[in-house]
Amino acid sequence: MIDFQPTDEQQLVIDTVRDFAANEIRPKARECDESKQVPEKVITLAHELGLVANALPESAGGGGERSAVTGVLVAEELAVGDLGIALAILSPGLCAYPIAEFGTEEQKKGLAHYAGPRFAPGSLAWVEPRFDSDPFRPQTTARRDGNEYVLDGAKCFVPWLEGTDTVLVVAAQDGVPQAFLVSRTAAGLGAEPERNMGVLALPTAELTLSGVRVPASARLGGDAGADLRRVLNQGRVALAAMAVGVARAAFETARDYAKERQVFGVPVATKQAIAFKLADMAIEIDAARLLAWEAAWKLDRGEDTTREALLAKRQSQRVALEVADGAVQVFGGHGYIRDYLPEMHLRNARGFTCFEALALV
Amino acid sequence: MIDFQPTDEQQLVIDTVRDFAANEIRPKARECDESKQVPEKVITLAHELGLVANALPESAGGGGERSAVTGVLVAEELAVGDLGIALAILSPGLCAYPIAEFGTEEQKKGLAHYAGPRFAPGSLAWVEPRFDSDPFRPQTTARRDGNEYVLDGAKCFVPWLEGTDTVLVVAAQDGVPQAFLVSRTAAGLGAEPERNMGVLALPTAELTLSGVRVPASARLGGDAGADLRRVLNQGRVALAAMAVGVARAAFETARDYAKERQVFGVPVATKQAIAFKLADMAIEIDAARLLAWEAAWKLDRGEDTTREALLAKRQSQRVALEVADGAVQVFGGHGYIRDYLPEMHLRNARGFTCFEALALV
Amino acid sequence: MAISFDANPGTISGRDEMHDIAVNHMRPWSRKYDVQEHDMPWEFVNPMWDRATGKGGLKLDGGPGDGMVTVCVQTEELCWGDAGLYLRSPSPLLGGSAVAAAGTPEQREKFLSPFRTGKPKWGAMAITEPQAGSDAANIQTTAVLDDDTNEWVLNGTKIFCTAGDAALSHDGGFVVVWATVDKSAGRGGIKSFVVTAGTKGIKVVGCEKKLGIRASDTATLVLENCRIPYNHLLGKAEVKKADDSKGDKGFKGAMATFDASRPIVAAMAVGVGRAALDFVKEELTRQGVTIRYDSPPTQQTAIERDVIDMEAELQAARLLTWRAAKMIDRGQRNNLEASMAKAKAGLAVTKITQKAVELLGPLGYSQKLLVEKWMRDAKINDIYEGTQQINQLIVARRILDYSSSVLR
Amino acid sequence: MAISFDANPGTISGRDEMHDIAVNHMRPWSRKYDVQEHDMPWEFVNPMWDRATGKGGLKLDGGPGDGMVTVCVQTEELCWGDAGLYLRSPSPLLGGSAVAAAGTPEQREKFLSPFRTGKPKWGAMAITEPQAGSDAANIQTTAVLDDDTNEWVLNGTKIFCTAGDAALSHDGGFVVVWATVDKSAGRGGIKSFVVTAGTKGIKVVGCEKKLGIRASDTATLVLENCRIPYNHLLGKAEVKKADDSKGDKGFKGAMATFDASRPIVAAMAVGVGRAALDFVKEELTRQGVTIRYDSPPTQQTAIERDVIDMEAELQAARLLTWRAAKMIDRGQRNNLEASMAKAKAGLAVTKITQKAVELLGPLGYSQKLLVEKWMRDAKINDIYEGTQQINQLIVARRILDYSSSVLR
Repeated sequence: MIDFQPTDEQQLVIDTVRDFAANEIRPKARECDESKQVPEKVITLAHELGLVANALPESAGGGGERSAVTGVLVAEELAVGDLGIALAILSPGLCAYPIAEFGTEEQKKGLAHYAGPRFAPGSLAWVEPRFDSDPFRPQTTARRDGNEYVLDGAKCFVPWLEGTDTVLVVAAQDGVPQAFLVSRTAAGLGAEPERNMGVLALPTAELTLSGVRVPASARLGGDAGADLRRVLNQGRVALAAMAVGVARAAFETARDYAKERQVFGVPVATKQAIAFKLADMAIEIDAARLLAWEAAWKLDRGEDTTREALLAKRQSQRVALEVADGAVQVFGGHGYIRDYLPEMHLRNARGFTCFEALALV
Repeated sequence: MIDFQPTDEQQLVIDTVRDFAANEIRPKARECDESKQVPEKVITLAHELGLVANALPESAGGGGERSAVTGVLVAEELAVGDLGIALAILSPGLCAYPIAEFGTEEQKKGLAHYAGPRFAPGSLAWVEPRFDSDPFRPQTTARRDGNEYVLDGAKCFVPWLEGTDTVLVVAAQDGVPQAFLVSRTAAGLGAEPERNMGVLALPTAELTLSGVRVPASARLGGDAGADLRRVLNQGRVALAAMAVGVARAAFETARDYAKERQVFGVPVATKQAIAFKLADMAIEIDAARLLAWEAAWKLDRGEDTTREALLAKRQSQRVALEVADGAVQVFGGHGYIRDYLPEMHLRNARGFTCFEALALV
Repeated sequence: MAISFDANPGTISGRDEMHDIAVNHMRPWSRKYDVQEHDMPWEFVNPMWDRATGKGGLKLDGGPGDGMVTVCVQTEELCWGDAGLYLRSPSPLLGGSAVAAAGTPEQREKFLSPFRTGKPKWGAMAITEPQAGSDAANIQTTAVLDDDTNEWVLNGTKIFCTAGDAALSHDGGFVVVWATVDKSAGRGGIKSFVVTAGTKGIKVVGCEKKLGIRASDTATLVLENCRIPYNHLLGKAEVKKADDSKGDKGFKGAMATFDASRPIVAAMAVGVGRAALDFVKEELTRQGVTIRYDSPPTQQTAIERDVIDMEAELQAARLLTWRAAKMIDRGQRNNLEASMAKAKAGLAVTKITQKAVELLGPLGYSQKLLVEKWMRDAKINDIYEGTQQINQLIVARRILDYSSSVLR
Repeated sequence: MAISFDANPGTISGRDEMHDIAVNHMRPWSRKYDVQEHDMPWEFVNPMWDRATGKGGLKLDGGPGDGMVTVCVQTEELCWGDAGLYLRSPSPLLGGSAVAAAGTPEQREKFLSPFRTGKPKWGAMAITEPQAGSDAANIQTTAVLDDDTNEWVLNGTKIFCTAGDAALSHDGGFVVVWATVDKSAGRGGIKSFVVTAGTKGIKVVGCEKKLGIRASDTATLVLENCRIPYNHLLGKAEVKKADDSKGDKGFKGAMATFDASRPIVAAMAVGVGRAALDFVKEELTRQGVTIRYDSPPTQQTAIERDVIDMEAELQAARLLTWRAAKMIDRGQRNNLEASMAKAKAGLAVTKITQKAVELLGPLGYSQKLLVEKWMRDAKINDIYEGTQQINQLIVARRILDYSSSVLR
C-alpha cells in the first residue's frame, strides 16, 4: 500500500539520530569547518549508535538490517547536523556495504573490522579530477596482468580519514566499471590532501594511481565482479537524502532567524517576501525527500534505480543549493559571515552536483 | 559614446506608435483574437504612419531611413498593442527589407509596391513544420534546373494576409540557405490556413512546396545570393523587441490591475508577494530590451550578430513567457478568462521560441 | 505501516479502468469540446454515467486505508485523458465533497443518492464572488432565515462556479452555496447551503470563456430571494462570534473542505502534466531522439536535461499529492500538506506543459496536436482552489506558526 | 544623442589600464589573501596607490558625459581581477562618494585631497547597526552637539563597515558615520559625519570572518564619546520633522548616495561574474568543448545552453548597470534604475558563478582554481548596499508609485 509513514523502528532511529545531530553534531559544525578537522569524539559516539553496523550481516557481527529506506532516513538526519561530519560517520559503509553485497567470502571476512566496537573509516574512490568526470565511465583503468590487476588513473573527493587502511577504487576494466580493494600503503598510490570550497570537516584526498598492483582477489566480488551501477545509485540516493538534510538545516536556521529578527519593528518572517520564500523552501524540501524515499524503496526491491536515483539526486541538489542560497538572503548581511551557518550550508550544498558515492545506503 | 537615449526623431516615432498602439491596436486585440481576423482598418491606419516605408530606399518611394535600432523601438511599441496585429502591420517588410538590402536591380523594382500608398502585405517562409525546425539548416530545398529553380519542402508560420501576392521562401541550395520570390499562385504551392495557440489575429499558412518552379531571376540577390543569416538575425532582433512588447503589455496590465484590485481590504499591489513579482517583471523587461537594442545597434554596424541576436531572443522570449504567466497569476481567476488580456499574452508569449523571421528590423 | 510506493491492487485496477475511459471516451473528443466551448460532451458523459451507475459501478476505493490515494490516482488518469471533460463528469464533484464532509447522514442520503441512478446529474460548489477573490471570509451573499416558513432566503452573486450550469440544469443536481448568516460575525457567520436544481430564485447568467478547460462550464450564478428548506443548511446554524486570531471553527470547518479537495486538484494537475510529458517522450522516440539517464556530462543534450527535470518535477508533485491524500485516509490533518501539494503541482505542471510546447517546436504551438491545449488546461491548476500565492500563504502560516492576522 | 554601445576611447583606455592592474597585481594574489583573511595586500595596494597618485594618475573619466559609465567599466575590470582586493583599494571608496555628493567644496578639499599624495589611505562608510539591518531609518547611533566646544559627540556601534579598519588605521583616512541628531525626528534626524583616522573615541573592535571577499576588512566600529569638529557634518544640521509619507529630504539625500553607489556595486558583480564565465569558456575551449550559437535544436548540449544563458544574463546585468550609470552622467534621477541594476546584477552573478562551479565539475569545487572563490565573492553583491529584497522593494515602490509607508 502506498504509504509515507516510517515503521516504528525507523521512527525510533529517526528520533535518535535527530537528537544526536542536534546535540552532538551541530554544535561542532562551525568549529570543524573552520579547523578543517573531524571531531573524533563525535565520530566515536556516533559509531556507538551502530548506524552502519546495523546494516551489516549478522555473520560479521552486524545487525543484518540493511535497508536503503532506513539509510536515507539516517542520512538526512545526520546531514541536518553537518554534512562533513555525517559523511565521516557513514564512511565505514563505503567499503563495508559493497563488500557485504558483492564481496567474495574471503572479502567478507573484512566486514567485522567495520562492524566492530572501534570506528573504522572506509573509503571509496569514484570521482575523477577533471571537469567532465563521468561516474558511469571512469577513466581510471584496471588491467589484468597475470594474477594481479594494475590500476592507473586519478581520483578525487576520496574520504581519507585518519585510520583509513583500505580504499575501494573504481576503475574501468575493459570499459566496465569494477571496484578494487587497495591498501593505503600500496606502491604507486599517491594521496594529496584536498582543499575544497566546502565539506571541510571531512578529510578528503586526491589519489594518483601509477601502476598500482593488487592481487586478483582484490577485485570486489572476485570473478563475478560487482554491480557498480547499483553502488553508484546507492550513493546517489544517499547523497540525495543528505542534500535534503543540508537544505533542511538551512531552512530551519533561516526560519528561526526570520521569526526572531526584527526589521522595521516586526519579525522579518511576517514579510511576504520572506514568508513565501520559506514556504517554497519547505515545499521543495518535502518534495525532494519523497523522491529520495521512492528511489530508496526501489533499491530495496533490487530493481535498477538509475533513473530514480538520478531524478532524486538532481532534484535534491538543486533544492539544497536554492534553499541554502535563500537562507543566506534571509539572514542578509549575517548570511555572509561565518558566525552564522547559512554560508556554510551554501558552500556544502554547491558540492552535490559533483559528488558521487561519498556515502551509500 | 555609450548611450541609452533614442534620438529626438526616434522619440517622436516611439511616442506616435505608442499612442497608436494604445488607441487603435489594443482596443481591437481581444476581438481580433476571438474572431481570428486582422482589423483591416487598423492596418490601413498604421500603413499611413509609414513605419515600413520609411525604412525603404528613396528610389522606391521610401524614406531611406532603414535602422535596426529604430526598428526595435517601433516593433516593441506595436507589440505592446497586440502581437498579431503588429506582425500584420510590419509584414510588408518581410519581403521589402530583404529585397532592399540584397535584391537585384530588377527585384528592387518591386519595392515600390510595398512603399506605396496602399498597404501591401509581405510574407516570408522560414520555419518548417517539424519539432526540430532549424532556421540555419532548412530542409526545404532549392535545386537549379536549367534556367529555373525547383523548390521542395514545407513551411509553417507563414504570414498569409489577404492580398499577399509574393512570398519569400527560404530553402537550402547545396546546403546553404537562400531565398526565393514565389508567387502565391505558383503551381505546386499549397497553402493551408493554420490554427495555433496564439497570435490568432495574424492569418498564417502552412505551405507545401512540391516541385515549385521559379525563374533563376527569382533568387534573392540573383547570382550573388543573399546573406540569409543576416536576415534571420534581423528577424530575431525584431522578435526579441516584440517579445519585450508582449511582456510590457502583460506587465502594465497586471500592474494596473494590482493597484485597483482590493483583497482583504487593500490593493493586492501592496502585498509583497505581488509587488516583488511586479518588480522582477519590470527589471527583466528593461534588461531584455537593452539586449535587443544592443543587437540592433550591432546589426546597424553591419557586423555578424548571430550571438547577440540569439542572446536577445532567448532572453526576451523567456521574459515574455514568465511575465505573461505572472500576469495571469496576479489576475487570479480573472487571469484565466478571456474577458481579460493576460491569458492572451500568455498564449502569444509562448510562441516566440518557435517563431523565426515573422518580422524584420 | 512502512514507507512504500506499491499501489494496492484496487488502486491499480481503478486506475486502469479510468485509463480506459480516458483513452476511449475522452481523448477522442478533446479537441471537439475545446472548440465547442461549454457544449455538453455527451460522448463522454453518457458512458461515464453508465459506468458510475452500472453494475459493479466505478471502483472509488483502492482497499483499506487507501481511499483518497485511489481517488487521486484515478483523477490523475482522467485528467491525463482530458481535464476539461473531467470537470464535466456527471458526479457531485466538489459539492459532493462538501455534503460528505459536513452533511448529516440524512443529507448525504438525500443529496448524494440520486447520483447512483437515473439520468446524468452534477453537483457544484459556489464560493467565489465578484469582489471577494481569494478572500473567502469576505463573502457578501446572505442567507436569512424566514422564521415563518422555516426557509433560508439567499441573495447574492457567485462566480467561477465549476459545473454550476450543469448542476442546475439537470434534475437531481445541486450547488453548495456559501453565504453569511451574520456579516457582523465575520468568518463565524459563513455557512454552506444546498440549492437543488429547479429551485426558484437561482439562475445561471453566463459561463466564462476561458483559456483552457473549455469543456467545463464555469458559471456565474445569481441568487434572488432564493428560498431553500431549513435542512439544506450543512452543519450548524449557530454563529460563533470569533475574534480575528482564533475561534472561527465554523469557517475553519468550511475551509477544511479544501484540505480534501486540494490533493484532488493537485492530482488533476499531475494528470495534465503527464499527458504532455508522455506525449513529448513518445514523439521524441518516434523522431529518434533518445533520453539517456546516464549520459556523459559534456554530451547531455539540452532536451535530455529538460525531459529529466520535467520527470522529476512531475513525480515530486505526484508524491506530495499522494502524501496529502494518504493523510486523509489516515484521518490526519493535512492542511499544510494539501496546500504544499496544490502549490507544487499547480506550478510544476504549468511549467511542464509550457516546456512541452517549446520542446515540440512549431508542432507544439499548433492546434493540430493537443499539447498546446494541455498547456492551456494545466494553468487552471495554478489558479483555482486557491492560487499558487494563496497556497504559499497557507504553507507559510503553518511553518511559521503564524495566524492569518499576523501573516497576510 | 543616440542609442549606442560604443565606448569612448577614454573609457576603453581606462578599462585597459585596469585590466593590466587586474592581471598583474590582483590575480597573482587572489588566493593568498583569500587564505590570509584581512591581511593587508601590499602587493596590490602599493602599485595601485602608485598609479593613482603617480604622474598621469588613474584616468577616472571616459570623456565628456561618460564619467560614471567609465567608473563602472573600470570597476568591472578590477573586480574581474579580484573583488576582495578591489575593496581594499587605497581610495576614499563609498566614504568618498558621500563626501563628493553631500560635502561643501571645502570639505571635499579637506577630506579627499590627501588621497592624491603621500602614503596609501582609505575611506569608508558606516551605516549598518547590529539591530537595524536593512532599516537605515532606525539608526541608533547618536550625534550630539556640544555647544561649548562646537563639537559633535558620537556614540554607537557600526557593523559591516567595508574598509573601516584600513580607513581608521592609516593617517589621512576617514569614515563617514551615519548618526541621528534627533531620534524623535525619525529619518529627518539622520545625518552623516566624517570621522578621520586618529580621532579619539572610535575604535575597530573586530573584522568579520566572511564567506568571500576575505581580502576586504569588514569592520565593527564602536564610537564612545567620539568628538569631531562641527564642520565634519556633511550637509545641514537643520532637522526637518517629516511625517512618514513625505518630506524626509535630509534622509532621502543621504539615501541618494546609494543611487550613485549601486551602479558601482552592480559593476563589481558583473566583474566577478565575468571572471567566472571567461574562465569557464576558456577551460571548455581547452578541453575541446565548443559553444555553438547556431546549434541544431536537438543537438544543443546542456552545457551550450548554460553558457549561452550565462552570457545573456551577464550582459543584461551589465547593460542595466551602464544605463543607471549613464543617467548619473546625464544628471537624471536614477533611483529606480540603480536598484534595478543592483538587484539584477547581484542575482544574475550569484547564479552565474554558482553555475560556473557546477560546469567545471570537481575542478570547480576545488580550491586549486579560483572559480569557487568567485562564487563566494559574488554572493556579497546580492547582499550589501541593500539586499536583493531591499532593491526589489525600491523598484516595486517606484513602479507602483507607492510610498514606503504603503509598501513595506
